[in-house]
Amino acid sequence: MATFSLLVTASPHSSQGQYSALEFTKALLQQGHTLKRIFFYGDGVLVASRLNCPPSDEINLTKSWAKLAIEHDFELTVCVTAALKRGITNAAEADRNALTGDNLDPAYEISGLGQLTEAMLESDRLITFG
Amino acid sequence: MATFSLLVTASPHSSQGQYSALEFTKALLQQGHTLKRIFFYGDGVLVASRLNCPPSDEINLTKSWAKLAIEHDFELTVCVTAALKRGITNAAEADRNALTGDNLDPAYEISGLGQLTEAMLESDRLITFG
Amino acid sequence: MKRLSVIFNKAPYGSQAGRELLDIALMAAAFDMDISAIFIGNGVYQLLDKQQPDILQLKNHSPTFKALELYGIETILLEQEALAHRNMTEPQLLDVAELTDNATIQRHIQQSDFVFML
Amino acid sequence: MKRLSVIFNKAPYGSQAGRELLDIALMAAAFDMDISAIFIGNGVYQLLDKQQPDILQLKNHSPTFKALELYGIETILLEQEALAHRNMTEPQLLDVAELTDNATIQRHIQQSDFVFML
Amino acid sequence: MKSLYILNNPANLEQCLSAMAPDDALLLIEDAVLLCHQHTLHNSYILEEDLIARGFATKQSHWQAVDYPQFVQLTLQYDKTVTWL
Amino acid sequence: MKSLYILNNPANLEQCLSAMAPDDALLLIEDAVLLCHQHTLHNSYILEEDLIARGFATKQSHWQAVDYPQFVQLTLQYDKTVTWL
Repeated sequence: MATFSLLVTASPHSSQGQYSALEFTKALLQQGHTLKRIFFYGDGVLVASRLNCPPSDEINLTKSWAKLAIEHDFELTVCVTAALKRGITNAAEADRNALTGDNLDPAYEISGLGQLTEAMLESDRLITFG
Repeated sequence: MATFSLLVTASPHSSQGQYSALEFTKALLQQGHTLKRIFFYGDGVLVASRLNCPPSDEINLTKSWAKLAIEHDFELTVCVTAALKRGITNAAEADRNALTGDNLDPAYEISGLGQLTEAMLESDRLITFG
Repeated sequence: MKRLSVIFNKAPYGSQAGRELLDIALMAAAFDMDISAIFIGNGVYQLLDKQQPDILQLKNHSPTFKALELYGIETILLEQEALAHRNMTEPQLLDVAELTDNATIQRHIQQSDFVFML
Repeated sequence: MKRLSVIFNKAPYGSQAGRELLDIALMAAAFDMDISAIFIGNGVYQLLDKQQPDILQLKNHSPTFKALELYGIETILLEQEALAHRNMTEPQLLDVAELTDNATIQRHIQQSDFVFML
Repeated sequence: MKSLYILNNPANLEQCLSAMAPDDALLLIEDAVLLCHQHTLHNSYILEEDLIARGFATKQSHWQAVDYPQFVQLTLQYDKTVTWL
Repeated sequence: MKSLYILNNPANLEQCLSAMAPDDALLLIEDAVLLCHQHTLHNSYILEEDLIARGFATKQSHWQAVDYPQFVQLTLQYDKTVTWL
């Protein structure tokens, strides 16, 4: 059994990469492998907004990741630099940057790019979905 | 003197189209032309979040559009369907869709795709920035 | 009556472009306009018959192409060079578009008052 | 020591890819890794000498490429075929990269433990 | 009707050209200015700001350089614009 | 080391192939499955779900169809993956 981490840079709104990453994650967990962390970077951070409201007959990627992460105990980590410039923030970062409001879904955490390097070094495979 | 409207579908975070549209707008206003409406569609709607927080040494497109629209009295209209799926919402839409919070900058308004067709029919030129 | 062309040149599901462009065409059809839908390049994949995006938990917007006529969008052009170049044949496609050559499409765009791509 | 290659293949300013990939390289350099930066295709435009993105109110990240050695990133490869194909010559570029052929780059990627593109 | 085509992605040049009629014009903006060394059509323009931002000099381009005010004027000189995406 | 290349955009095929070493494998996913009619390398796979979603039958493809569980196994059979963007 192996340990995986994923780097997801695909926009949840205008590409298919988030969905591919989600299905890949389900398949690896089903095979008994371990998932350490999903690291969201670039436009991938947009998935972490709890305000995302896709049509009711389509997948809600924000909630799908959250549900899977809670069930299987892995981390959903959003790069802080990529997130702030794209309007994704939690209450603490909003406060620090004088923003009025926040939108981070509670299943996600904001952290630094070091978490990507760490995931790379502590996993057997790091797979990118862009 | 002519009347312009713009359709802006470019992501503010991962393309240059929003900036090009902004500079084009400044130039047409300087020449004495009229601007009726900027219609944001596709990933272009992402510019309407007041939580966008670009690095301090770079342009804040959300605020740049807002400032220009207030000075020159034109509309910043965001397509409701494109906006909701991308996590852009005002308080009314948040309420209607049971979302916790809102992030629309007050200089922008959410409306339907009909506003694009209307802009097209009531302007001498409709220019797309994607 | 103003003439509008919407040009589909991207494949479905890798991006939202096709679907969002279709919405523009449908909305414009509610106004009094002469609308054409033109499929070129990878846009011809929008018209493949047996799409099943429900397995990706995405909505299948391709049946709406069959309903364009009901919305008053009667000119639907497909670039035959694009089809041939992709090893595709007409029977694989929804039976909605008229096969035509690049020169005809060029003239059609030229005569439009507005052109949208996404 | 793990070997990491970051591959730049996109031009600057039309997207954030180059800048965000550079940030990955700099962060990884803080860990104990053997890092290479590789420029192929349109990525060679990242190294043009006289960039002035400040006129687009964007930050110029290209000076950071000159500082890569300070971060311990000493292997910087540029695909010479990409340069020739774009009518560009070495004097137009920042003097940081070693010109090399596609076969060398292929071997370099092959020997890496991790490869990042954006 | 004569159209001004606006191109922002160099990868789309060929398809854009195949849609253009003989009297149409082409303006390169954003990343499409990287095509500045290519041979030109008769009515071909390039946005100077985007060229300079990327490190090219105006004289290196085979296309006629325009600034934003001229870009606005071009959109009025042609009957319509087509942004080729 | 042998690599599994993952390609999601058909426009990037040529550059991806030029980076690959002889023992490497290529997996097509997302819009890259539109390349299913092209001639194949020796180690070439295609994600079945993405092919079917777009309206192609598995038998129309010249590439070896895999599902997500097989995709996971492929990433472990090779020493690393390279997602070519």
